[in-house]
Amino acid sequence: MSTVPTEELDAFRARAREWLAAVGPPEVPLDLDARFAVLRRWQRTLFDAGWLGLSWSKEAGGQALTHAHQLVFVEELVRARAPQPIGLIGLEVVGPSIDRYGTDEQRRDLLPRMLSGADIWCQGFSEPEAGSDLASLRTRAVLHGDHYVVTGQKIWTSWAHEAQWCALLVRTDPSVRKQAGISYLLVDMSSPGITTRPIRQMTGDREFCEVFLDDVRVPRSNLLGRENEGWAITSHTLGSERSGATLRRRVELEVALEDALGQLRSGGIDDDRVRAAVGRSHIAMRVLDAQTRRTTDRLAADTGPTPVDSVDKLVLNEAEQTVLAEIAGLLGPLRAVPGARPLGLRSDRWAHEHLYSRAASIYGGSAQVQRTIVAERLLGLPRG
Amino acid sequence: MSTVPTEELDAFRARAREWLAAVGPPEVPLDLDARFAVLRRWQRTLFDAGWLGLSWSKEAGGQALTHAHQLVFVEELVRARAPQPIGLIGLEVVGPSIDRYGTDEQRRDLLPRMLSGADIWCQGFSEPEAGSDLASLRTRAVLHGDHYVVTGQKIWTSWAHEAQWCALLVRTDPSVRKQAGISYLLVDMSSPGITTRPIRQMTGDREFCEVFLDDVRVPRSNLLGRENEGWAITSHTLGSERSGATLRRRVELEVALEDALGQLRSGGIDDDRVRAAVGRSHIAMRVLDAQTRRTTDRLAADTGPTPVDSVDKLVLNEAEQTVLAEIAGLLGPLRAVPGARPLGLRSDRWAHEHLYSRAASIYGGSAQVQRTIVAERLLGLPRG
Amino acid sequence: MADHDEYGAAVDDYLGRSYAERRHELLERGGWDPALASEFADLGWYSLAVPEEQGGLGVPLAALGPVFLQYGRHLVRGPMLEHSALPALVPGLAPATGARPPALVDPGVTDLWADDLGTITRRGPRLDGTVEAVRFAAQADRLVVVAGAAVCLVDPATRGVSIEPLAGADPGVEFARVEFDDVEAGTVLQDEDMVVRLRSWARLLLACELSGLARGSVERTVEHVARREQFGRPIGSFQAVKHLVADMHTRSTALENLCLAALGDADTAPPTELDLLACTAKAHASDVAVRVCEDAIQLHGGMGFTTESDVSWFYRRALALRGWYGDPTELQVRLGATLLDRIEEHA
Amino acid sequence: MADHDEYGAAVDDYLGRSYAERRHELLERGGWDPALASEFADLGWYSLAVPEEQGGLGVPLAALGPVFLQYGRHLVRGPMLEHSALPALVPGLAPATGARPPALVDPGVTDLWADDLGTITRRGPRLDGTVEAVRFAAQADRLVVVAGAAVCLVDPATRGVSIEPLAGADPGVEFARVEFDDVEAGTVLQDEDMVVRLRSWARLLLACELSGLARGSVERTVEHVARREQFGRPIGSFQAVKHLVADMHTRSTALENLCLAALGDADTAPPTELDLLACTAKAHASDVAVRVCEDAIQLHGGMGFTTESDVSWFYRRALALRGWYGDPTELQVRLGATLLDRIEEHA
Repeated sequence: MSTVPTEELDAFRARAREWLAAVGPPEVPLDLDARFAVLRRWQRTLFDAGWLGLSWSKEAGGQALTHAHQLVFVEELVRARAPQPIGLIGLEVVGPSIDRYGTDEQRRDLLPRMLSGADIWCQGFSEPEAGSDLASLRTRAVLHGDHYVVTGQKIWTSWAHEAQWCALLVRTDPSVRKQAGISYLLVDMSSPGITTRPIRQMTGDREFCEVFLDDVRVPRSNLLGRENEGWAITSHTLGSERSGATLRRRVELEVALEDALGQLRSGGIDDDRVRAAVGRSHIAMRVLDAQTRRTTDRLAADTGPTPVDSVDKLVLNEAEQTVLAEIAGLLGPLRAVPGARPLGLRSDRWAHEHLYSRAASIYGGSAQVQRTIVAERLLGLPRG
Repeated sequence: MSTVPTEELDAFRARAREWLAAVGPPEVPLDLDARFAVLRRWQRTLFDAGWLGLSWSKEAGGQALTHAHQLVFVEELVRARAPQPIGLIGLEVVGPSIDRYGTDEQRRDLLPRMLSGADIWCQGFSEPEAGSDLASLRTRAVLHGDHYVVTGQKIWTSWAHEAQWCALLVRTDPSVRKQAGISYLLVDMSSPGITTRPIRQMTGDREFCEVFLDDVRVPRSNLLGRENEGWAITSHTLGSERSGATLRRRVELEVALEDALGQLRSGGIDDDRVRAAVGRSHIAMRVLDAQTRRTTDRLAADTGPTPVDSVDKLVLNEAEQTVLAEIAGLLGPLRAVPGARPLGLRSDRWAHEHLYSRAASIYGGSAQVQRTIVAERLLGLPRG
Repeated sequence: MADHDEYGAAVDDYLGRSYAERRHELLERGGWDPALASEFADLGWYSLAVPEEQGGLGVPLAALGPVFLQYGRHLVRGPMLEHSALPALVPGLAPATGARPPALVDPGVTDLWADDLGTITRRGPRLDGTVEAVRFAAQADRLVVVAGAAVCLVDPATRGVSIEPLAGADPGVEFARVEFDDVEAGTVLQDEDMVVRLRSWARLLLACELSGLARGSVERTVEHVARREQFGRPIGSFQAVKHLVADMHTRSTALENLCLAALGDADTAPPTELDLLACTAKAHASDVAVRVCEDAIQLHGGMGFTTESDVSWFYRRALALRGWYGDPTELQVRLGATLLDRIEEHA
Repeated sequence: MADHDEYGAAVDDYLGRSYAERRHELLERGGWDPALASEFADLGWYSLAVPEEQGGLGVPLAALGPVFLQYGRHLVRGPMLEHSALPALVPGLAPATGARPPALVDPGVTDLWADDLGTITRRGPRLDGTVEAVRFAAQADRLVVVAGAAVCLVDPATRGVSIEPLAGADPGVEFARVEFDDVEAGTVLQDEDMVVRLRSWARLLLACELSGLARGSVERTVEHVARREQFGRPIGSFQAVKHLVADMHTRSTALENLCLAALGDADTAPPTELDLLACTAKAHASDVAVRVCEDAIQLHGGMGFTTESDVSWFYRRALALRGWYGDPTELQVRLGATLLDRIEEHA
């Protein structure tokens, strides 16, 4: 990242900011279907203007710039209070793995459509009985001729009910150690035998689904990488997901805190308790900011997944939960009244963001799993 | 306890209060030797006036009253800002076990001298390698004729360097499961082969010692209960220690908080932060008070040790550490200056009490051990 | 309190038998359901603490504590506080004859957010002002209005009263905005102690309800971690999980004991002491319930984050009740102020 | 910062070789030891950030951060802050020629306890007032006095200056009470920015020292739990212990990163930003260091509570430094006030 001259990045940032101001980000509807449609159009708009796949190769439909450009654009998008494109799972999680491990054909056929939003991707990793212990997954794929036949169940699959494609982890060899028998399939969601069921979260959102697979036929050519070697790709995928998500989440939180400060200023409150809450939020943000400078360095150096990622994840959890608990704590009794503006704060927004923050220590590897990784792999404590 | 009429207890309390006011509690010197001497004289004063061994039998030198009387007197002692008698380990920990498990001869020979302070007792339970895992203790006692010969090392033995007697846990049968081979010996501290070394704590206090035992001869008649059955007595001893200590500590904390409030009032501070700290301390005190009402009920019903004791211990830890951290938090930068009176608070006193509170979650079974007991024995979670 | 446990036990028994399976469906529909309110009225739950001369059972208010603990533990929705406590506390307020509850129109729900909540002013028998959030005002057939040191009874149909239902985020409660424009109060009770009693009993019973929410969360979590397997064994056999659950249980138990002790002392306490007891219980209950519920969700993993799990409902209710009649921090400040202003009472 | 790590590494190397075995003995004797101060002076540690024209190395102040991290990590006692930072920050204050440090006489160490700490007033070149606690004033050969927006240099031998040594509870520091009775200041520098810089760099370097205390505690704890056996295995193999240690490491690492990021930004920051950076780092460092040290003692069991363990010393130093130049709560309030008063700078 240090290879990109600062002036170039500054100019790129200025262009992005100017474009975003000119185009005017869309309003995001509450209704789930309407939201999906708006955000898909937004992805197309971004794609057409050349803002997606910034670090991807030209063949993949990208711009052949750097990670640094990508990070700058993410920052500007968030700062402009613009929504993310709908196909984020594809853009940040699955795409980089296909780009790295895919065949030329897979890259050529799948990646440009992923970028443009023509294909929306989802991610079929977790299962009801395989959460923290992902490698114990039980969805089976058996090769019959040139097709895998897949049966099983996935959960926490965002937008599965709207997606065209799914990155699916399956067990192709049940006879070996659990990580060893896993393969990574690219599955057309219109295949017969797939049904989805949205799950409602306590935030009211419903973008997560259960996915049921019943004798689903997947062409052998849709295997990513080699059979039974899907776990390495999974680690790569989860690594991309984590660093990308951490960096984006940092900016989102920074913007959230700015918004909250603006609302509190308009509320005109004069109370040490409010000041202390703002102070604590600011400290938590600066801690996260300092930590993500290290993440950025690692991304630029392309070190790949390391146990240090778990430290990042724990720091992010704590910052996210601190900032949003502090802000939501200022809603007082009017937290229960979404239309209220206690101390100037929008009750509905902060109650929602606060609830959402509780998931931070669960998804993408629970805090418990991260602590074990830090203790054993980073500090060398004996395995229990 | 419900059997003692309230009027009787009230009258007893009035008498105690009157006597304490009349006799005037002694000043406690900082110097350790001087302190020991003063507190031993104080024990004699209390004994002569009939305030010790309130619930013990007449034969043991006691007053044959009830636990309720004992609790009332402990409360009044603390409220009068009077020190505890020096022989507390004997009075609250070892004495009740000798009274319950001892021979007539042991009771008659040892208990009255314990009460009067003629004999000071210490407790040799923990070892350097047997802390939380007390039952792994390795101090060996081998029977030769009518004497046990004891060799080993103990630690955290309060006042060992001043004590006449020690309640010593030893391993008499190394061939069986670890709890099964433990015996409980009553050891004359003047026996050849015993040396002690005081350990300085971070509070500056030095009442804890290491005790080294090198071929120490202990008459067989000094075995408490039966050989290899010392673990049950240990549980009884630790149970008495815990409930007694919890109830006394509650009153001490209540008095400490009153003193802090008095000092803050004299400081005349007008700040919400100080108010909130006082509010949090008050809440913690009320939680502890409510919890110890249950402890008192169990003591009165003489239910014996239960896993619920671990809940009490965790609640006490948290209350103690909360109250003293909140008060000490109000010392600010002047915590480092013992002679200062920040916001009216005595810096030296509260810094000392705060440091001492950190031991609450370590001694008498660490918080980690208590949590495991609660999870496994009370909530029935599977053993790891 | 031991002699009052019978009411809690009876309520627990009924709810276990006939509320558990309807719980989610009812909660999904919001806080108000006339059929459910009638059902509870028929069971006599609302009249427990109502004086005998008004047709109630006349048990002490403290007896409602264990009952509210069960309401929390079973995630009962509806105007339980309004139906059970107001007729017991306000002379002249007859118990409900149908499902509709009285509502408590009180700007004194909070200190820090007082400007956001509104005010009521009284000149003689006339009332003016607004309270931005009142529980169950749109369903109420009587309004109990706190105006300064007076408690006024107002028929919601009186001219000048406007009540506007609001969207709410407490799954067990409906909210409305209440505005008075030169409204004639039916009855005016000048009684500062009654204002303290109203607010204190609201705090005490909400503390019990929060304590029940915490207890329910602990119970679900113990069941979950004993059953749920990862890495080839129940997650409840992992020591870090055990210790978290042990802390949840300890905090929840200590909170229950605090609530029961406060109730035991409350019936006979003078107003200042009653206020201290109630603020203490409510402050601690709010903190503990929210924290315990957060740990419960953490240990339930993704499923705890969905509306299909009870723990998500416990959590949302705890968050909504946390700030009602004092969020923990403002109550801590208030307690500290009271204690520091006191003349030292001990020798 | 990467290019400044060399100084931290050199200091670490020296201390590891020749301070570790003297550490307890030195700490037992208090904060001041002329021989030790001379030793560090001879090593050139005090002159790192002193301008080259005054005989120093002239490296940026930020380079002291990694060095102070090592001072904390190795439990170094003595007037490190005074010796290293004051001559680098105050023009005209020559570096020490012997062991005796300059001292910083500043009533601005705190807001909430301002009344307890005292004040200094200045009329022209004359100073009056008292500061109840000044680090190393009794050992100092020069006093750097903050009086309002001015920084004054005072010879402690000047008529009207009285310095009274005090008992102290920071094992690494000596305190004294300083009183000025119509004292003539030698040099008066009217420079509000310099006052901000003095206090900010004190905060930043104390934050680094606290960060080092936390790091040292983590290191001792990792060693201890890997070695100490209970129930037949190292306690570090118990999951609850592992998770506690993982949190200690995570917090300590995040604090280090915060300190290094703040130092990186500080050299070029204008006064208001510098103040924000410094208050943020100090507030967080105080919180984290105390908490990590408490966990370290907990995991060391009884032995952690004795003066024979390093962790007890880490803890007492962390507690003493916590409130110096702002305890966490007062800094949080101060940060919030600054941020809320700001005009929004982002579009």
